[in-house]
Amino acid sequence: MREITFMEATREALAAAMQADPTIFVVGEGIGVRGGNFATTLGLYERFGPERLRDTPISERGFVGMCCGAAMTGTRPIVDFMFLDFILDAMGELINQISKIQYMSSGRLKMPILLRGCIGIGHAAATHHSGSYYPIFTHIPGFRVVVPSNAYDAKGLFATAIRSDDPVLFLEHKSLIFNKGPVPEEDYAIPFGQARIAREGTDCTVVAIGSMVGKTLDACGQLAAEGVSIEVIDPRTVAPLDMETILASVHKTGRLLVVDETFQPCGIGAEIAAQVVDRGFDDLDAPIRRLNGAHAPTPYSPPLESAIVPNLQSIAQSIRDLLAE
Amino acid sequence: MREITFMEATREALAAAMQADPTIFVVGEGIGVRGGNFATTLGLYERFGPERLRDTPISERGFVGMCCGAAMTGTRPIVDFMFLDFILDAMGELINQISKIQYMSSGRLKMPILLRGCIGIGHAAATHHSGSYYPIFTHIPGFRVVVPSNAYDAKGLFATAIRSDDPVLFLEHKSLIFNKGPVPEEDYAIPFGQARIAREGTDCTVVAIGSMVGKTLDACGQLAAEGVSIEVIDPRTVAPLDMETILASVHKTGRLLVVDETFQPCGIGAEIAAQVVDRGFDDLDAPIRRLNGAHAPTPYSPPLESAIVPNLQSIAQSIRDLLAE
Amino acid sequence: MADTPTIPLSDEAALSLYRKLLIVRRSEEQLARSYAAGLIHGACHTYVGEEAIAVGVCAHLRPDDAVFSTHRGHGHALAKGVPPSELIAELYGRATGCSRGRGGSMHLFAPEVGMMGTSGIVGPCILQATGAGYSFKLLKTDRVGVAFFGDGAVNNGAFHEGVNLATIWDLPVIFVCENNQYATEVPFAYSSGNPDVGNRGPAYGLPSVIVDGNDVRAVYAAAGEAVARARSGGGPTLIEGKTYRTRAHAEGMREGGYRTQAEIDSWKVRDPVLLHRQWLLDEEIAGESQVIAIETEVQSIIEAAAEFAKNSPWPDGMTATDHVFSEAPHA
Amino acid sequence: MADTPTIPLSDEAALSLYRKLLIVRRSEEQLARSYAAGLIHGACHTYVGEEAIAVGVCAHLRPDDAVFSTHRGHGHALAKGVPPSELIAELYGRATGCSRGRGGSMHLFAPEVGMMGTSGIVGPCILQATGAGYSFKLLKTDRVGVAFFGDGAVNNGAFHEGVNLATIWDLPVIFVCENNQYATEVPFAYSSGNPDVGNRGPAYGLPSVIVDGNDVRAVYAAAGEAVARARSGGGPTLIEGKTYRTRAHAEGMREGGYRTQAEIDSWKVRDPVLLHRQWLLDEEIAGESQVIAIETEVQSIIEAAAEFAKNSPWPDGMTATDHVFSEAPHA
Ligand SMILES: Cc1ncc(C[n+]2csc(CCOP(=O)(O)OP(=O)(O)O)c2C)c(N)n1
Ligand SMILES: Cc1ncc(C[n+]2csc(CCOP(=O)(O)OP(=O)(O)O)c2C)c(N)n1
Ligand SMILES: [Mg+2]
Ligand SMILES: [Mg+2]
Repeated sequence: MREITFMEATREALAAAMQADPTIFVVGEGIGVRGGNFATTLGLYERFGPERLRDTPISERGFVGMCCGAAMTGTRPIVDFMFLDFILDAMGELINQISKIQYMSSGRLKMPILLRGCIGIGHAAATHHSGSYYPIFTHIPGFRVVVPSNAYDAKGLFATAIRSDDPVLFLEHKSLIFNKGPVPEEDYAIPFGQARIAREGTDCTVVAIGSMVGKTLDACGQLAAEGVSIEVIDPRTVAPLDMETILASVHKTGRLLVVDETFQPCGIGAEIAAQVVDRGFDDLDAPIRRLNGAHAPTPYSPPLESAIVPNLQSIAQSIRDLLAE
Repeated sequence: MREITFMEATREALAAAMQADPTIFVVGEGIGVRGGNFATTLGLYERFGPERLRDTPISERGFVGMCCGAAMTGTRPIVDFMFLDFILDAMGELINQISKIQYMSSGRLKMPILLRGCIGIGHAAATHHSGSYYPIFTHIPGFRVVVPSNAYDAKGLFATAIRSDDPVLFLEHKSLIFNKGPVPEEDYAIPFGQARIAREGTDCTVVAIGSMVGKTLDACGQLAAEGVSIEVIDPRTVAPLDMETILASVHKTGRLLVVDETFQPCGIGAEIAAQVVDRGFDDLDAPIRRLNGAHAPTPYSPPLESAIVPNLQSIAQSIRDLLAE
Repeated sequence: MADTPTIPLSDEAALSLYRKLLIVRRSEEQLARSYAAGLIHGACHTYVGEEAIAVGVCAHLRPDDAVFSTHRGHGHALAKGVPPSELIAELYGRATGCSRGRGGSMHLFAPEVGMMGTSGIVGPCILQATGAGYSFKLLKTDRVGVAFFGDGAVNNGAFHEGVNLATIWDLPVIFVCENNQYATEVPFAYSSGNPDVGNRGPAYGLPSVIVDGNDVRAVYAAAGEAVARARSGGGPTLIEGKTYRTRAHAEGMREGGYRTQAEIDSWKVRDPVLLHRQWLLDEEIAGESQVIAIETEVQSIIEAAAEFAKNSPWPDGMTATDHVFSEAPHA
Repeated sequence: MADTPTIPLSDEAALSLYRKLLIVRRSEEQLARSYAAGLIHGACHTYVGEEAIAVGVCAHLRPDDAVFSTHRGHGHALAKGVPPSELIAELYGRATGCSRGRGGSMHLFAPEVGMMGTSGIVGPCILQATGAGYSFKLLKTDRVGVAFFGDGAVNNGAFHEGVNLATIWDLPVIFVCENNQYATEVPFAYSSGNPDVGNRGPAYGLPSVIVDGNDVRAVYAAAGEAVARARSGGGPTLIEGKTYRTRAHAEGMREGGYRTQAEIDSWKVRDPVLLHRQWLLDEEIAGESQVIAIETEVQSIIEAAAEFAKNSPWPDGMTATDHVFSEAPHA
């Protein structure tokens, strides 16, 4: 199969959807002529014109709120934040409006809005261009939250996202978006809430999110040489979260580690751990462990930056420690 | 000891602090002449004047960002949000600026800002006046988060909050603020990160947050008649979280339930459960359970509203269920 | 205040405005009584004194135009076509309310008549109306979006961002500021360095106008121009109606000394319902008996609505978490 | 453009402006070379072409005045007194950088000289400068707060809310908009319905002025008035400097076709450094040799600074989580 990048894969899904549905439009800074800071919309302005690829002023709250109103009145907006960090200025619109409109209108209004942005730590982007924040949107009711780990999933999940009548956050890690992988040319959709077993194993379950999937698989390769068999689960969406697949794996392995770049307190790992110690208590042979990025803003300088993110070594060590329990 | 309300207790602490330190000022809508929607500043305008009790336009982002700049330049701002829901329009200033300034300046700047607001479900306030959102501020590094359950604690924790050089969220549940309790007249401070054991017991540990403490104590009273002995822990601050006290209790009881009004996914209960299944695994005799408000916006009508919040019955039932495990 | 633009107003339309003014006024009075009687569970922000604005603007709107409003939204909902029965039932918390009991005073939804929602948060309606304008333009319709908001919203970033977006993209949106001079108790004269709103057009590049918000014909004329411009692709308009709320910010709230009785009384003299009634009589558009007939009709509608609300069922607690999502996750 | 206010400029001050302009220009050129050489790890937004604004404004500031800036903040930091060595070291990610390596191009902190921070998020500096003004007024000092921001920030709610708050409370704040006509590649003429910023004073009720941002004397004069007004309790001022950045938005970024070479060239002719140099010579404030002496001095400062940065130690990874809080929780 041909190989294309994660970003090319989402762009293919976006172009196909925009071709099929004239009510879809995209707003963001530099997503028109320029084709997006991360090439999210490259070439689409020429095909679909300025009303459907709309460059915006630096008015994040404004255009998010505007897209809320648009989604209530018959169109399907996509907000391209460039860096997801900029979403914070629109939190009121997201949490008090977008997530609540369907509920408050008793289902008489839909909220087909897709919010996308680049997330994650890397490239010395420093603290205002390294945020992820998906645990927050998992906490708040009313959002679908997608964190793909590879190009194939990115295309299929994007296709589902753009057809959803619910608000979706589609989050693209800066260390993944230019990674290539095999991606079919035809259209396909991956449902939300279905985890992928990225590697089968018997000694321990590791749930890894987004950019951590690849690092965890690398660590498992290393550990295989030590005779250790790890099962790696990529939830693909953190809301909804496919707990059935995780619970089934823990039932088999008896051990669980969650690896996530984002902050530990009240994070995705906390939620998974809490559900497993509730519903899978009898399966557990050891404490549940979490490995997260440091609970601190993201520093700029490479030696500081690399000190705060889980890496192959720390993942491997966490697995070894857990197996020793 | 004389009894005063939760709100009177915080007002006493506020007045004393403002008297002692002329760099403290308060901003908010109607906190001047009117004395605050919830009487948070009643009588203080007359004592301290308009520069220190500053009525604001409806510019939440603006005055939060302004207070960030003020805190960097030698004064100690207090933001009175009335309803905490309105904080969402200021999330960018909070998460990208206020929480990060000390870190980014390598400790050369302090951030003595106190953010307070009324939280919680009740009184048919509906979805824009019922939010709590403290799990979000627990997730993000850089905040202290205080959720008092009674008048005595409110005064002592407020005193600590107002002296802190870190950003503090001081959150006051609408069903608690007019409750009376014994409060000493003199000044005292309760340190952050020290839980209170609200009731001693041996069969099960229940951690309850804010407004749930009283309901849980009521449920325990009922269960005592059934011969059940429950230990109830009130963390008082959710960031920092006093895990030592919780772990010690679980060591004794072997069972844990966390009762919290806020959303379950990636919430406070998730964090507590994750830490206990890690650090207290061998102490656990049963699954850890969480009882939360429903994962939905807050409806207005009383039969809908009461259906989404834990109450005496559901708390008692959750405890019974856990004891049956 | 600026010149009143001239838009023809037929006798029939003039009477219809009066009927609508009364519908709003009598509904509000009913709600105030209901609040005092304990039938309303949460807040209740009445629109008494400001009715001419909603009525004058909505007279130009079709059911497929989209209205977005704020915490003081009863009047907008009624003027846009929500039956008084559904409004009152909503504040009573009943399953027959326009929001099925989920909303109360501050969250009124009736998309079937283009009432797209009111918000307990000040500001978002300005942005959402802009978004409706975006949809309507992209879909190549002549529908318009309308935002009603108070003077308090004008100092909020949502105003600045929304007005600018609608202007640069020429969207069919009418921004209607109801300047009742106070945000709860904080005077607009204190909270804004510029005492007017309708003079801010040049700062953004859109037409703006100040009208007497207690004169339904003045509002009707200004809104007529703005709606016509928007429908024909001429872009957004900012309208400021100078007005006053003669009741408390919310029912049950103390006045708190921030405004004088003399000030309140001076505005009561300019009651928009009475002003229009007097004009109808003075201009001999209608006689006393015709006017009384309307009043009687409206009175009975409101009485029936209150009765309906009181006899309506409560929502079922089992439905409390329905409709968070439109789809099951695996769909 | 509006009249240039007349504020006396001594020969000494005129030369000092030139030296400062050069410090900024040569630092930026050094950083651009360093970026190309791979010594800078993240983004690098240079200020080339806009130096007259930072230099003209900061000439009036004392170390205890507070400056807040944005992603394009090198020039503001230097003009406020951050040594070039600490700026360059910061972009190199070294422990000796003004933010100890935590910040890079977009997060410059040097509170010891009143450089209170730059931000990678557009907007907050406007609010924070307002807050500094609040502190300085409450503390009864004559210090001032200054916000530097681009045209891109003007369409943001932070501008609207910050300018209004400073105005209604008469705070000692100078809002300096550097209108270089583009927000990355989006033209201000597209993103705002009003092409000017310095004409918006009346919408808010504060004095505002448009100046030639490439003319350091014009900026100096306007800022001098504004700072004097602020220090003496006269409240805030909004200054728009019309200018242009002649390099890419950030180093390494493609131009992307949003502006023509002819446009860029036309602004290079109005280079603020060369313009001031020529004026010094024309007016015989300095001779060629005096000017060259300054240039040589600055050149050696920057070379030494780059050398210092290159030889500086990296921060220790073990310190990566220090300073999240000022106190241990139990303190
Ligand atoms: C963002 C936000 N902040 C604060 C409030 C609390 N609040 C409710 S109504 C109100 C005053 C609104 O004034 P205005 O916009 O003039 O409308 P009016 O009540 O006068 O009709 C305030 C401050 C709110 N609802 N939303
Ligand atoms: C809130 C926010 N949105 C988007 C960005 C991404 N961004 C960085 S610089 C920039 C353009 C800024 O333009 P302007 O304010 O005119 O400053 P200039 O770069 O022209 O100096 C944008 C959109 C950001 N930093 N912050
Ligand atoms: Mg008002
Ligand atoms: Mg610019």
